[in-house]
Amino acid sequence: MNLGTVTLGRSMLARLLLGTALVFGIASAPETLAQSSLSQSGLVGQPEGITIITDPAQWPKTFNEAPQLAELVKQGKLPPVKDRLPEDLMVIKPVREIGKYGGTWRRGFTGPGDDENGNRLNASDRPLLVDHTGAKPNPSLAKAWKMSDDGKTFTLFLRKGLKWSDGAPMTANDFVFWFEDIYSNKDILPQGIPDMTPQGKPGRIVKVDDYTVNFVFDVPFYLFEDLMAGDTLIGGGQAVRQSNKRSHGAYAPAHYLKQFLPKYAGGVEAANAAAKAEGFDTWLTRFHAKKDWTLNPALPVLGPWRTVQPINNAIWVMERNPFYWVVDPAGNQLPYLDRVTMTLAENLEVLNLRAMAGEYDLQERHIDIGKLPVILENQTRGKYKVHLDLALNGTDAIYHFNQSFEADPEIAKWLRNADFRRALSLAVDRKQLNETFWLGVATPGSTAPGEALPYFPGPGWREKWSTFDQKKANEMLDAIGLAKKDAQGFRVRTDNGQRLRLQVQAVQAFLPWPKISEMVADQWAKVGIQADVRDTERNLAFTRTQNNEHHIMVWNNGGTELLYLFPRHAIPVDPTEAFMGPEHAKWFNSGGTQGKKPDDPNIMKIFELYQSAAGQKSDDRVKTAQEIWKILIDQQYAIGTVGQSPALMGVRLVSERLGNVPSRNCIAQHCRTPGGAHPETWYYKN
Amino acid sequence: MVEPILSVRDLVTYFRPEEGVVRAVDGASFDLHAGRTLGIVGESGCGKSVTARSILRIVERPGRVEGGEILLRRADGRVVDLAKLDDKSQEMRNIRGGAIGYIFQEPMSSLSAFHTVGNQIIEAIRLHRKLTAKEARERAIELLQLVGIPQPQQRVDSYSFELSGGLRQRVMIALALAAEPGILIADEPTTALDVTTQAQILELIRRLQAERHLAVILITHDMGVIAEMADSVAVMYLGKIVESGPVDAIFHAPRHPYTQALLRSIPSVLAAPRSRLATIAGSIPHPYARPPGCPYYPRCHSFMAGVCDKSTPPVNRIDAAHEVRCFLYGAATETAA
Amino acid sequence: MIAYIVRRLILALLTIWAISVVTFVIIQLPPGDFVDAYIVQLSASGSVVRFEEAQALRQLYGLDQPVWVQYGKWIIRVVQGDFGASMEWNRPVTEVIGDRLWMTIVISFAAIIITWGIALPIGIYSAVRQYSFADYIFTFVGFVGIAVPNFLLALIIMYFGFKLFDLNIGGLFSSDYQLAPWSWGKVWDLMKHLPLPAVILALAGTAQLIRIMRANLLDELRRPYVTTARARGLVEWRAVMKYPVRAALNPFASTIGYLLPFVVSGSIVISLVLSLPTVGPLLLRALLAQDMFLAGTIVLLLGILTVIGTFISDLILMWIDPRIRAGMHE
Amino acid sequence: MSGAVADQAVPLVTAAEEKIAIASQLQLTWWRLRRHRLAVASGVLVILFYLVAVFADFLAITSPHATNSARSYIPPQTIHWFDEDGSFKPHVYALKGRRDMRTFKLVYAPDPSDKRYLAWFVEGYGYELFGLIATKRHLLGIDRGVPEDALFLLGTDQLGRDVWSRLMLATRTSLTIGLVGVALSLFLGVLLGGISGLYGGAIDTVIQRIIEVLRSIPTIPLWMGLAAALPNDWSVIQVYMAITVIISLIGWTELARVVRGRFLALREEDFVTAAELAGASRLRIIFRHMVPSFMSHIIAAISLALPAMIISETTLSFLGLGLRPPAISWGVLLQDAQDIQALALAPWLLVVAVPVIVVILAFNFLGDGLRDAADPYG
Repeated sequence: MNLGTVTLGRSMLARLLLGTALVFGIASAPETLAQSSLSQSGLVGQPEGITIITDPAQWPKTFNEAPQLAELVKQGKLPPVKDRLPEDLMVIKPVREIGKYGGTWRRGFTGPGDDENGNRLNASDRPLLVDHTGAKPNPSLAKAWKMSDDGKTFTLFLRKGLKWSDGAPMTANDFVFWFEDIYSNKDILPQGIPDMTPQGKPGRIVKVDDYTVNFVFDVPFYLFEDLMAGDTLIGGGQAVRQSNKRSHGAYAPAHYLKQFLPKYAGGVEAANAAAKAEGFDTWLTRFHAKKDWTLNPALPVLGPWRTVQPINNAIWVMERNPFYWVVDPAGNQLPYLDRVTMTLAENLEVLNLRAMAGEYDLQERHIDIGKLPVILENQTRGKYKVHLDLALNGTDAIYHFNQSFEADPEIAKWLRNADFRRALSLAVDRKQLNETFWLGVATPGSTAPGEALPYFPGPGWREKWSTFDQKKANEMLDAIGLAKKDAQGFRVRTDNGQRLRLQVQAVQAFLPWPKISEMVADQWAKVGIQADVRDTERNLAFTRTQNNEHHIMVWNNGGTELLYLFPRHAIPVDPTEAFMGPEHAKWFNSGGTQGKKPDDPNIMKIFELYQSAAGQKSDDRVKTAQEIWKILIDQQYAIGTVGQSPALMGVRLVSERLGNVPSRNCIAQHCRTPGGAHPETWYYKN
Repeated sequence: MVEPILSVRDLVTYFRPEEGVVRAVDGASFDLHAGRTLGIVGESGCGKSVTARSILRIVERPGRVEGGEILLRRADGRVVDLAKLDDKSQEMRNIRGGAIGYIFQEPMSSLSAFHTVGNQIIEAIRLHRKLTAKEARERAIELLQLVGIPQPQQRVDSYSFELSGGLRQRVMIALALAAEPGILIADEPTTALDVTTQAQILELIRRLQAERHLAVILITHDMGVIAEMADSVAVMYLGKIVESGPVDAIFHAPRHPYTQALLRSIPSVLAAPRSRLATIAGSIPHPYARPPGCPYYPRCHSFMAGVCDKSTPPVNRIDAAHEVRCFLYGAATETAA
Repeated sequence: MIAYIVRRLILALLTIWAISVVTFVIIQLPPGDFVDAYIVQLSASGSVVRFEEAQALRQLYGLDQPVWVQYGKWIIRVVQGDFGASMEWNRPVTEVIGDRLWMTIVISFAAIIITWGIALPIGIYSAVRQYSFADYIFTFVGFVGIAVPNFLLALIIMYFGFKLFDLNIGGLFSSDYQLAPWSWGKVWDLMKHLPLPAVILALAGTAQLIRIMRANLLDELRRPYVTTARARGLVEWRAVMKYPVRAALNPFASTIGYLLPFVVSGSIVISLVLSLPTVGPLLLRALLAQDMFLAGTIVLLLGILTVIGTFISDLILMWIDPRIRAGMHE
Repeated sequence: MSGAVADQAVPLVTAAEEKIAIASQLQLTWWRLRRHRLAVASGVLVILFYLVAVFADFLAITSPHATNSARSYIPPQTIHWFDEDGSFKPHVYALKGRRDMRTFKLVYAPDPSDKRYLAWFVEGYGYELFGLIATKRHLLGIDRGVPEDALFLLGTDQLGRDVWSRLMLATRTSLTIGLVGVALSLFLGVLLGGISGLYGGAIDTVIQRIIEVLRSIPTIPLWMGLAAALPNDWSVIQVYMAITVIISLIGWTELARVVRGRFLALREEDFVTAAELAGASRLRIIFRHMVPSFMSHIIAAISLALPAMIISETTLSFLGLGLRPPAISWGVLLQDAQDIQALALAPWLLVVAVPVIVVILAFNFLGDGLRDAADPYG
């Protein structure tokens, strides 16, 4: 199992070193803008990560624990540390040195919807977890794994002696419980997930012995390795996949959750009655609350920290998991940090300001790249150091053209016209966007993932149709029959001679997309295309895209760097988020029963390739992915602008007191920033 | 002849709003003697009330006392010129209510609707007399008794709007007398009342005057009231006193055409039945539009062209007590001067 | 008198009911429902909700039923004192609102008190000294209050408070009291944090009241009873304070009721900017997340507060205005 | 002596007399208003602001939508009035900008060797004056090159758009949004308040209830609900209109209460009874007979309602519910000044607050003066 061996760091730095200082005269043309050099800033670190010691010979023989746990052991409230740890140890060598116990990690969060803020800290509660490059999976809950040659059986080898946070053993039974009593329960999950149903053929989870689990499929499903290693419904782990009403994640604490299921609680009536008694409407609402680690302190978990004050309070408090199964080479049970407290900030300005005031010890989430100058200004005062971590995805502002739009035939005609899309892409001056909104630290280009990644379609594809060329754009637009312009120089519709007006639906979310779109609209105006930016509230925008009402929708394509694991922002496969064509997504998702079949052969080709990939071995899969990217970019269904930036979770404020924090984080959905960097190894130097 | 308790000399009170000047009181002079009643009479808008308020120095902005003297003899014999006093001074305040009581014409709006009548009377008492709240309350009840209000114990706690017009006016009087002043100014005390109540109120005032040897200034437009109450009379027209004298003289030998006109306008029992009641020709001019010369000439039946409209007539003394401001009397040489 | 109160009570109940309907309609107005919002919120954090799960959730929350059914169910529960559970917070609405409601009331009343504290004296002064220099100055200052959008003020003050005076950012409690249970220390801590938001909040209303007070008093100052008071030798300021001011204050009683929603609306924005634990941000979030029961309950509660406010202010009016009292007896 | 006084008194006085004699309610109001000098000054100011609204494009220097990253966050420029030779030649220096990669701030240095002289009535971006006359003329520009590149009186925003020009167009939007809204709430207020006051009884109670309900609902959720319900495909203009309607939906209640009060008083007056006897319709009575009788009060009410509208608009936009970019309004501009980086790096964006404050003050003083003046007592 291998997602490509090129290490991400080297090529990144190579690119960065090319930069030179940026100097421009006001009157001079924007062309003179040079890509500014990030290396000058000294804010971009070397990629570095923890090492997992797999050779039992090097494992520590004696173990230490946090003082307060030792106290509990003394009182007999807790078994000795040795018995709490599994025989199959997980030994992690921190990035720099052995740490010290103690301290609280203060962070900011934005409310009950921000559960990911904490889920990510417990990223190690999944079978496999990628390393700091995001390219190679490491063991986590599972000490090892294997995909059969026919690609029909995937085996997880669990750690012997692994325990839940309440001390109960964690075994294959917990996987079987999830599969039989949660996944297969139609009340909880009305329909199977693609991760478990290759080519529509449902797979099974089979217990081999207490510490061996098989995932069995009827057809070859080599992709399952990637799925298990990615932040997917199947591989995502308990913290994220079973919080906030989700019910995935491949395993669950059977010994605790059974009592809340009708099957074990004497039928639906009994279960409902019990739920009512506790103030829940139905047994299901109760179950959703009980299996949610952010809400239910009693829930057994496997991550380094467990909730003690639930997320739906002004402060969300987590404390160390006394049965956490990871130690450092010196035999200290991790985590070093006693506690994590997240304070509610009603708005992001306040959150950012608090970060600058040094009220947080490590915060990368919700930090606004636009504030970077101010953040740097307050570095010494807030006693933090700033790191810029560059993301792997192609673009932070992607303009999806709705291919299934119907309301206005004329508009639909142009949205479906490849040259129209290409022309608009050429008309975008990405350097301008980069300077204005990414402070010049990002990389202009198409939607394609970074050069470092295996799925990168090849040289030239980040530039294809994605370099600024107004003249060519104009020629192309003239050529496709939009030569006629009105008094103000805007191109007119071919049906009624009125001005052709495109709507760009932009949401004020991770990036100031409405503002970005204003600039893009201004650049499009220069080639005679009128685009009306619609600054729309998030829910509204999504509802409207689901109703197929949008012309163009702006979002980011984070996650698409691992095309198969998170395809929705590259390919319209899930109706809940298919900006590129909601009706096509419905069609694809329903196996042709609902929605609208694409008449564009290229889209059909993409669907085919995507489906075939699941059964392909790694190398073919990579080729297929590159194939898909090439079509996507050549067709410009979505225009890429600027990406591979620190805009999302990439501006990191780290307290000077905090040790073992890598100088570079992997920014990608499956890296679980910052959890992928194993926060349990971080500690306070003083 | 005894010294007057209050004598006003050439009182001048002007209002100066943006649009011009209103000579509300323009050189009025008169004397007031203890135990006597001076009636100031004239049509509404001729400056009667302003004269009265000038004495208490409570003329509202933009009005101001701009000249003349208001000589008040205090109980200790001192004579103070109110015109010279600072209207905010302690002494002026002592005089208000303390030395001079004032009865206003609309008892309804002149009493606060948010405070019991007792409250207001007690306040008036304690402003000028060192009394405890309790004593003051007793005093207030006595006063209400004195002005002839039934069940004063209850009334003292009632609000003005709960009382009849007559009772209200009695309360006003009680209020005015609260601090036992030597002078009582009654500004149209009966205008708002029906005839029978009028009579009662006037009777009350007369009684009180007798009992307490009050000097009363009675302001009214009603010659009938004057005839009934006043010892001496001052007839005002447009801020000037056009004729003044003992009540008999004014009534039986009126000199000024205006006085004569006023008298003709009272219904008289002697008048022939169903004979039309005389009215004064024309109407009182707009305050801004005060005519030059004798202000009355546009309405005067004995108007002398070239005289009356040229300069203001001088004061002519008919006898010791009787004065008139008209060219018809005394040497015409005045005009030459 | 009793009859009057009863009549007012019945009307109040009617109003509250009307409010509940309007509330529900408002919340239903935007397209989409909580599940849509939930999906968006999840996809924002990179995880996926599948189409079918979404449908299942809709059933779970009964969002698949027609609006009027949903309203019916809701209002019936409300009548029984059960406001339902917040979908987003996974807690009973009453718990979620909890302290926040009291915080809102505290802040609002602090604001109202400050408003009056500033507005009345200035109003009186500029009426008594109409067109005087100070009249202009005071009114000017007062008006700057409404003129400056208070959210702007809030942010500026917060930023420079942080930049120059190292104030802790937003919130009503300093971090050590955040978790602590209620204690005198916590109350004092609250007292220390209260003035800033309260003043910002007050500014808007102040100028309004200054104008009302000034106008009212100008009318009253011309009434004869003031002259009467002077005529009995009262000191000028006393003559003004005891009589016309008393009369001019009367109409204020009736404004108490309407001041509340005004202040609360204002507090939503302020609380958002200053991140105060009031119902404001909660309401905003609930509306955006289409968390019906939460949003509905908050708006309803505020509405009820107002109605009660108006009711009380009527009673106060009845109590302080002898004329109305007299009217009652007849 | 006194005769002399009288003599000169004559003309003045009689003139005044005539004035008084023929003075209508409105004239009286106007006289009293003159006394309130601040109100008059404010009135003039308001008129000036509306002139700006009318000539916004003409006063703008560059297209308010012209973006350029090379101009992002330029601070306001200093204008040099005189040349070296001392001759009066207003000019600005061209700017050289670079991003400091240590602080990530944009640094702009004026280049004294490269002067750009200000010029009047220059050609600029095209627009339609009064929406009719197509022209390219603008009040201010520079002698050579395009002003986009050199002239930034009030600096630029993040996208490098000229703040001055945006301010001009924002003024237009915000001032007119107020007008439309007020007109609407005025109509509703007078009509419903009038009916309420005129009929009394059941109708009165109903309308009073409605008002109470409307006012009992915190306005912001009301706005949010309504604003979010606006269809996606509406043009900026439609949204803009909708917002004003929404705002005035709440705005009318206050006015209605005032009007009702006045009507209750006026109801008894003879001329109304007369009109009724004459069989005039209710509406006619309200708008033909009664409204004129307290015109001045309505004027005052309007001038006080307008600022409320403007504030509402800014607040709505701030919450992201009102006007959105690319529409330009005071609220939208204020939104740009609403984040920490703006406060720290581009405080000049706050300049928008100035006109907001000034105009609202002006309206309030005007209204205050009008109300004092309209007061029955002189």
